[in-house]
Amino acid sequence: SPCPGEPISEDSISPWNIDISRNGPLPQGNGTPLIGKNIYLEKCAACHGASGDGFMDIYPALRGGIGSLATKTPLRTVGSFWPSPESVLDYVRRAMPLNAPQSLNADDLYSVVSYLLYINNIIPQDFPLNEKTISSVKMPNRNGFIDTGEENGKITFPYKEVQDRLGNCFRKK
Amino acid sequence: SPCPGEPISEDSISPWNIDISRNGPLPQGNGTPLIGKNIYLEKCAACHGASGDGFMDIYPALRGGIGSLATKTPLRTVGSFWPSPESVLDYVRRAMPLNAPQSLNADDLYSVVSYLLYINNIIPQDFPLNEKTISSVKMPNRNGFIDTGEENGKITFPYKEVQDRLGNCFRKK
Amino acid sequence: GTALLATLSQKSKKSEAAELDIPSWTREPGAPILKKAYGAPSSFEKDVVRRTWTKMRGGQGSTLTPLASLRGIITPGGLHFERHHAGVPDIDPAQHSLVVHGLVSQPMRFSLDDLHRLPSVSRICFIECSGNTGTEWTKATRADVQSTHGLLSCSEWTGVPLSYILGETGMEADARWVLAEGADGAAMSRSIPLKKALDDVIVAYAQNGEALRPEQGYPLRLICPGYEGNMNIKWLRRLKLGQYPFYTREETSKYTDLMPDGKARQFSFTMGVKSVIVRPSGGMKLTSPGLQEINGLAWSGHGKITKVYVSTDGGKTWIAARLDGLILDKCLTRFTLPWVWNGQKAILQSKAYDEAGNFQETRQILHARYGDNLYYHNNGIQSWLVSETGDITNVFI
Amino acid sequence: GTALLATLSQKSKKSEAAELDIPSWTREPGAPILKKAYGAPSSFEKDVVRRTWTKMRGGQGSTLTPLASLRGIITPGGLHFERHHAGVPDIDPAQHSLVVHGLVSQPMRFSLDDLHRLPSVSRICFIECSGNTGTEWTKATRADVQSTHGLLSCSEWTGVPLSYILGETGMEADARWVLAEGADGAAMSRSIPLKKALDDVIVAYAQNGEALRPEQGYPLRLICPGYEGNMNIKWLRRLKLGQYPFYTREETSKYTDLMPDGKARQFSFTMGVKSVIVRPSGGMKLTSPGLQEINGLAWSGHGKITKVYVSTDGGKTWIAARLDGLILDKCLTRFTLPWVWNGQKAILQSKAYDEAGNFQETRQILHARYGDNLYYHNNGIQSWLVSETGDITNVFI
Ligand code: HEC
Ligand code: HEC
Ligand SMILES: [Ca+2]
Ligand SMILES: [Ca+2]
Ligand SMILES: [Ca+2]
Ligand SMILES: [Ca+2]
Ligand SMILES: [Ca+2]
Ligand SMILES: [Ca+2]
Ligand SMILES: [Co+2]
Ligand SMILES: [Co+2]
Repeated sequence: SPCPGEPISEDSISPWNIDISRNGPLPQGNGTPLIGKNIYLEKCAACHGASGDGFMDIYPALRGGIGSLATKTPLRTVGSFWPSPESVLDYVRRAMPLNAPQSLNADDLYSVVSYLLYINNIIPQDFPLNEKTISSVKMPNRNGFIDTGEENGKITFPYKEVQDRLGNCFRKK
Repeated sequence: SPCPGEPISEDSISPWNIDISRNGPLPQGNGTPLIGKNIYLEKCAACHGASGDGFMDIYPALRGGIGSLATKTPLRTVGSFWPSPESVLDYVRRAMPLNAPQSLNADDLYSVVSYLLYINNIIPQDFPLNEKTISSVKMPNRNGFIDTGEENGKITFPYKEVQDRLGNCFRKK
Repeated sequence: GTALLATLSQKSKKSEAAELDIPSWTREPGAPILKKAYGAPSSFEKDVVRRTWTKMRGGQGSTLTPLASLRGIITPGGLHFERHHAGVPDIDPAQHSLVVHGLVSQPMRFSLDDLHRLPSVSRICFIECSGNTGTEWTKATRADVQSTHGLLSCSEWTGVPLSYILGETGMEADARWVLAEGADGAAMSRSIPLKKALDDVIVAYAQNGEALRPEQGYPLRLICPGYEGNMNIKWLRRLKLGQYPFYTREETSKYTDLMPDGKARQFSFTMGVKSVIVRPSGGMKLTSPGLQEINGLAWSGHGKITKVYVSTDGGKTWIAARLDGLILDKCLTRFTLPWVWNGQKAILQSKAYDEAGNFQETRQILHARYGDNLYYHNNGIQSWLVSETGDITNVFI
Repeated sequence: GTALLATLSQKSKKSEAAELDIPSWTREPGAPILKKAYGAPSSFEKDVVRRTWTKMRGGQGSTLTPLASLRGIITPGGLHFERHHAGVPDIDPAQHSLVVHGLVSQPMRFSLDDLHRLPSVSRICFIECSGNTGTEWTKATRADVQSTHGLLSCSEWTGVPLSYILGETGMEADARWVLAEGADGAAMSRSIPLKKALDDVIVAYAQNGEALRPEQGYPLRLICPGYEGNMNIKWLRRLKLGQYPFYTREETSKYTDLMPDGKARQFSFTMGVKSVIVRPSGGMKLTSPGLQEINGLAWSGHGKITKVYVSTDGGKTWIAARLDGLILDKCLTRFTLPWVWNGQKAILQSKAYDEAGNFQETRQILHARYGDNLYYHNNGIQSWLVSETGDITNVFI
């Protein structure tokens, strides 16, 4: 092809399009802590411990630490530190379980993450976590972050340079 | 010691002080082509050939080529190209035989080099080559080199920079 | 035999009257050419290697560059520090591609060959993990500079400016952020401000002249000059343009900076101005008084280094060091200073300044300002104590 | 899979409608950290290695840098070309030293530790064997750029300026030349003008950040920026100051330039201004018309590169290329130019200019000027013929 690269449809990309965030669309699925507990015990507890307290400095604790952030021994966990449940869904979907990343289906994902929220006393054990209910989840540290503003400022596209070097392959915005 | 490096005497350096050149002192020793022939056959001929004509592109010829330099097939050898016998002594002492460099004593060195000169018809087979007679050897190509002059020009010592950085370790010239 | 660059080792004793030996390697031919079609360091340098403090957990962890043994500004590929979250994937470049989508005019996929056909740029810049020297935030914990500062390396990177790639895909007017994602088992992901992406970010396929090393993201890595190491996404497979940051784990749970009030600074990207003396440094021993070279590295994510001052008395007096060789934007800069050690106690420190007007402060001042829990982005002044015996240790000042 | 940087390989076929695969390396953890304490390239890059044309004779010969696969200006240590006359010695640095004597005030001996205590400098510069492209002097003989131009590499070198060492030993007023000698089995030796020695010559102990590689002279090498490769004496053990050149074999029988009248130019040290297109280049194949990058290297022993022109029509018309990244004194300089290949026959050439006012001429012109027998110091213009099928070959113009 005259221009390097091939057009591709968003549909084709979907197996890679795995990010989940508070500003983006959510996967369709549903789960409760009750179901999530079994998944947790089967797929997570070996590393993170039966109760989610982690293992030494090796496997992080997934519960506890709420109220510890301003102390001399802050414990940063899903419960105490993570600002939004979407980020937990995102991370667990892409990276956990460590030995088999990207192996959880959407229901299992909602289930096991709802279980993590449950053991942090954020939701009750029968809470159905899904793309609708997630907005009602209130993370304890949701207001705990201060934006440095480093990303702000004028966005400048180097028009002339790109035009010079891409020629006809330059797609005007 | 406060300054990096140790003073050393020229005497101590003598085992490393192996260079021989037309402008420097020569090793004391003596040899003739007749003696040199045996050394050559024992230590050199296996690579450079019994008659000194070398072997393919692998081992260089040590004789021949006189008069060939301005032709389409120049043959550069000790006979046709090397400008001075001191350079041959220098090179053979430091680098030959390839499998045992720096193994020849001074007499053997004078002998084997005289043999190379002999097979190029530069000296007769009973010529005693030594630090006295060497000046009478006339290499065919002794006037064959044109100095580019690249090395000429003012020699500037970066006095201030060296003084700044060596401090008391700077030895004024 | 001791490694040439491994330590300030004991000087070998010389009897000055004796004649020099002619060693075996001068009396016989050495190894043939092409013994190694791809070469390796001398066996006498076997101690100059990456090391780790990570407790064993497979691919999750980091290794440290042996800074005390390195010279100049280039880190050889084999010694570049590592930080992986799911190990080092062994990617077949023919099976790999980069997808660019989201708020673009035309989503596109680029093979390696496609990227090689696009215009390339090369630049030298450092990568520092924002956890580098985190262990030294509140006290001196580790003995040597590999352990304190070794999450730092510098390479020549070559690839395609991200702005050219976005020139091919086009962009929507509301795009503000770029999600960058790896093809490793952690699918490591970070949000990059579009402002930065269009400024100097590169989709790199080469490092120090050759293809990226597997540990550095072979076959593709995002290079975000001056930003914390983690944002230079390795094994890059996907770039997605969006209006908002993506709030990935590595910019919420991790790489945010906890302040005394329990709030955490988020999107702290740029690595601050910093420097460290690497020779002499912790764990070395000076064996005789006299002329030495004090030699170190300075760098800033904000631009070029303008000055480095060195103190040998724990910060009472400062002397301007010489900046050696290249002084480049967001790049390691080497500084040197001749020093005559008088055999007395000394405390060696360095303090760097950058062109954006930043300078390095003592750990003490930073610690007082940010509290106990910051950990990331520690750019405090490092102090090495030289004792009267010449032994050098890490001290907290 | 094909090597990432080895060739302009066939684009992998993509079915654009199908969904992307999730490869195995995304679904499982990769190799643990510190699997290699000293890293190595990906196994997919196994073809990016040094190669040789030397007929087998042990340590005497040369290997060639795979220029077509390299980017930027740094040559990784493992790929630096080799030229040895008695193989690669395996030197114990604790047993090695540098002796400086002759017309000095005080002969001295320096251990490696001594040299590390002296003030250091780092600089990036190329080393080119003056026999590089010698085979191409009168006709096009070799198929690819590794074989034609591969006796060329570029590294960051660190060490002590020779002027500082001579500052310690002092010099006699009549000193004009320095003999530099190696500790290898060839005791390789060359005469360096004292003018050069005091200008920018370095006694180097490090290369690209780490200790010199054995093939590059571990533990010490003389670096004479811009001079023919052979003068950068490896395994350096001795420097002797004298009033006259020493007329060693490598400046009489070899590395002198034979002219048509049978006279030979002697002491031709400086490598002329030169350039070569490395991508696309001989042996590669363009697989589709469209946007390409023309990418090459330019260098001069006389100083900085000022301009590089590129022709795609065998020298009829010339376009200024972009000089990429750093433009340094006596250093490789990368040039790039976007090019739309229209699927027709093309002849690619590059022509470099330096700050001393030199420029590169066609091989034909040089050949007419210097005759058949010169061989060394060939800095003619290289031509690559692109056929209508996209195959690229070496042609003599
Ligand atoms: C084989 C070991 C292992 C298994 C099994 C495992 N994890 Fe993990 N997990 C880890 C390690 C190690 C980390 C830290 C990774 C890092 O820092 O890059 C981690 C990190 C996490 C974190 C992030 C913690 C934080 O605060 O940043 C979450 C959440 C998590 N795991 C959830 C899970 C869930 C849910 C499962 C099962 C579905 C699971 N893990 C299975 C080892 C494991
Ligand atoms: C094991 C093989 C071998 C042996 C034995 C050997 N040589 Fe050589 N010789 C070579 C090779 C190979 C070269 C080329 C070396 C190079 O180019 O660096 C050479 C080069 C020379 C040259 C330089 C030729 C030129 O014109 O530049 C001379 C002179 C020479 N040898 C003399 C001798 C003498 C005298 C001996 C014996 C005392 C000897 N050689 C033994 C392999 C050998
Ligand atoms: Ca295309
Ligand atoms: Ca913001
Ligand atoms: Ca001393
Ligand atoms: Ca002269
Ligand atoms: Ca941060
Ligand atoms: Ca020459
Ligand atoms: Co990091
Ligand atoms: Co050479």
